[in-house]
Amino acid sequence: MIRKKVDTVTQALEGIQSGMTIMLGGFGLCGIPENLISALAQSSHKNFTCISANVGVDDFGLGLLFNQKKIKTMIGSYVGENEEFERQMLSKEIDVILTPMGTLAEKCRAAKVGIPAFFTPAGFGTEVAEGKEIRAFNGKQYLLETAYQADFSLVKAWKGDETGNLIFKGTARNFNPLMCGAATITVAEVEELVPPGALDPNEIHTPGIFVDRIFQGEQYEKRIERRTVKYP
Amino acid sequence: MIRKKVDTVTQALEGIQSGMTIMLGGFGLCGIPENLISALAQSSHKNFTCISANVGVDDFGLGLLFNQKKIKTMIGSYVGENEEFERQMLSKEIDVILTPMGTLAEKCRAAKVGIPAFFTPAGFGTEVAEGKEIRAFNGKQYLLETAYQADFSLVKAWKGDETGNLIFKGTARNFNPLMCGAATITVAEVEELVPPGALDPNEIHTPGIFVDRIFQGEQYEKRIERRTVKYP
Amino acid sequence: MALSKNDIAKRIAQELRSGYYVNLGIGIPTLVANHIPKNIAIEFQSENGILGMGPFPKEGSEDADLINAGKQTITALPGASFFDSALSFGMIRGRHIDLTVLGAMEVSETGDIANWKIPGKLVKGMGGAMDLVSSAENIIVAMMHTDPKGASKLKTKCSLPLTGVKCVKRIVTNLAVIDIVAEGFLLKERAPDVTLEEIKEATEGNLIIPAEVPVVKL
Amino acid sequence: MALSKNDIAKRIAQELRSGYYVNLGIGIPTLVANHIPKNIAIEFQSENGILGMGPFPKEGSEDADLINAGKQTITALPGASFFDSALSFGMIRGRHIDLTVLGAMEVSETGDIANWKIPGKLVKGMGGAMDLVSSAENIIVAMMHTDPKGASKLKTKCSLPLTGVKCVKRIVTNLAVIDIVAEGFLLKERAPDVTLEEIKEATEGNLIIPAEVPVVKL
Repeated sequence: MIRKKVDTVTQALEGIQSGMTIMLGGFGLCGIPENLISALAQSSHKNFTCISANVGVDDFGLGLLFNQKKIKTMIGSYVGENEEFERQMLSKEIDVILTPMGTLAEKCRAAKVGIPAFFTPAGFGTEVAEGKEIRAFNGKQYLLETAYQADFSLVKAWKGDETGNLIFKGTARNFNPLMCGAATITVAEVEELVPPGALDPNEIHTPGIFVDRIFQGEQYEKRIERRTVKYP
Repeated sequence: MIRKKVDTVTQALEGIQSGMTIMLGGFGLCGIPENLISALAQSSHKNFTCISANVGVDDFGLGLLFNQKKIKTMIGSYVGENEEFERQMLSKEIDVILTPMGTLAEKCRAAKVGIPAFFTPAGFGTEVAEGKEIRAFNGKQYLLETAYQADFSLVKAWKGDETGNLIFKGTARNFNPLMCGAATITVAEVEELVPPGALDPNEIHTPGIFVDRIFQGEQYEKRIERRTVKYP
Repeated sequence: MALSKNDIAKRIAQELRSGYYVNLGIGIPTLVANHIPKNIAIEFQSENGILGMGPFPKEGSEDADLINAGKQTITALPGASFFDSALSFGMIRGRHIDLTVLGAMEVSETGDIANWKIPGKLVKGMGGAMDLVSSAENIIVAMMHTDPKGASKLKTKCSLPLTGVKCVKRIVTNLAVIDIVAEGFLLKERAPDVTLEEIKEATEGNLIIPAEVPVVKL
Repeated sequence: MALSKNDIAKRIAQELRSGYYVNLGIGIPTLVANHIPKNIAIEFQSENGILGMGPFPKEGSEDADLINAGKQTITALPGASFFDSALSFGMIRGRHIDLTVLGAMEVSETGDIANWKIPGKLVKGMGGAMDLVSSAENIIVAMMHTDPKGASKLKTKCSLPLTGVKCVKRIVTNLAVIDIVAEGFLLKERAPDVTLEEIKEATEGNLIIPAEVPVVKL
């Protein structure tokens, strides 16, 4: 069997260079690759183009990268909740490309599975459609969207084995499986790294072929963005 | 919660009419909806267009439908192993449309997820490309393929709950999840039907939203097409 | 008496039918979940990857790995399932969701909706809204009839950047229930003690007032 | 002495590198699995939905839900995973498979391959072959050098309907190991006791014979 385990987050990020395009899994602060983001924030590299649904909060998630001015272009879908990001966007220090969330998901998946382009209805008649090919199928209008191209995918799973197989938990799955295999190199951090054979092959969400490096994160804060409870 | 359970295979097939387009899950005889196929073979309806990877064998799987002359058009990928099918094909009693298997899978998935068309490299430069739009992306040539349109999807899962959630087993998964939700009505038969909540929400392969009717099959032969063993 | 936000949600809850898969947007739409009629079997989808979403958790049982699209902690009901964002938006784009309820800044008399961007103001992004409005067959907008300055949000033509075109089927506001028909805004119901004149006054687009306009029943 | 089918498989097994995900077609390619070099870590994918495919099961432990693309019963090794056909062909189309070995009826000197249809004969369909050859970056064809009637299967141009164009990188036959290069078929190795003349005779397309042509080592 093929083993993908690396021992440190430094090894996991080997080859990352300034100017690269990096996909990052997660929705809000849920399912984000915490250890990889921290290491990237502390690295000497910068000018990244990042593809991620959201932009974190001021002191966590992608916020750590914005604080270190690591990102020059942000491709995302909903970019609220982060003041430093907003400051950089308003002062035009960074470029921001906004994409319908389902289109973002499908563009990642397309890159993963070798589909160069597909049609989607999202954004027809809006500024998202500007410059894109429009075509009708069965009387409905669609835009042509193309697959992303990225150098690194950084994802986070719940459990993984040394061959790179991944299992996600709850809504922390989100964009993570779609980004696995969507970039030249996919790095997965997991809460629990188990030996090959410890995961039921029927329950694996992402087969190891889509993962190049895997490691167990040193620690997980798993911060809750909006703790909401039912009042008794 | 929304319940999808029906009690009999007759209820499961309610609304099927002659001339309809029907998707059937399975690869070879693995993961085929045995009970639904039997009931369809015994029904009074005919002239179906069937979409399925293969055509079964003479006395099992889709073979039962060919024996009853139920199919007028077969859309599939590999159509060996069935003499009655071959006879009907050679005598032009049926139309046969052959599709690369990955394209067939993606056309089902596209129908399921509301993608009307996508580009794929499979078949470029071959007769499969005839009449299709060709376009280059990043220097490589691709064909435009469109989503299937079907009236019924008949699939088979290992376990299911009454809300329609499905879990498949081993390589019996194949086309089944892709056909769920790809037709107007999706009918799933399962080996074991459990109450809602009995399946771990993290382990569900196909959420119940993609399934309209579910029932536990009366019996499963699960015939092995090519029993091959390691000689001791 | 105009409807409260809670009343708007209560009225929209009357649109629920047994067997509906429902996606609720942030704001007033979220409140719809508090008013599900008895004996109605529905399931809520949240586009970040859950079907069968339940109420907020009890204090102490919040799970960081279990949130809704508004990033709030939630619970999963029996029969729930988790999935990735491609399959989640596949449910939306593939028209498997039976009812979508969302807020809006403006709706036009042709059913266009604007709810994601105000030029010159901070843009937060469209999130899943464009996928939802371009695909759903049954979209109800929940919003106030006018903006805080008193300007109508029911326009002849949207002035703000669009989220989607010709997609809204029904609008429930603090003043009225209105359907989008070929000729414009068709007044279906009015809030208690709100006059037809007040509704007409608050509606910029073409308002069609039938002979009988019943009062909203809550 | 020409290579046996087993020898062809043995020679192709030398192309395996640690870390390779490999898809083996039906026929001679299947035999490659019997000759994996020691200390090489590879995994086999079967396009019907398994990665980490193991050998045939012991008698009595066959599982109808566990087959390969040739519909034979198989086993799953530790670290294996199961998945649907869209993800499976996603592995193929997305170029995640490192080596694809398949049989052919004809290969042209430009790397075109025909292996699915003989006009006038019964057509069984292309199955996954078109997906494989249109996507794989590293395709080795395993076949006999000539057909049963003695006609060359290494052609100037394929006469049969194509499966894919300009995709084959290397051919291993009973007579030789041949690479596809810009000028045509480049002879890399010859079978023991097979003369260059015999290979030339059996090759219809342009055969480039370098000064040194080593004998295949098994």
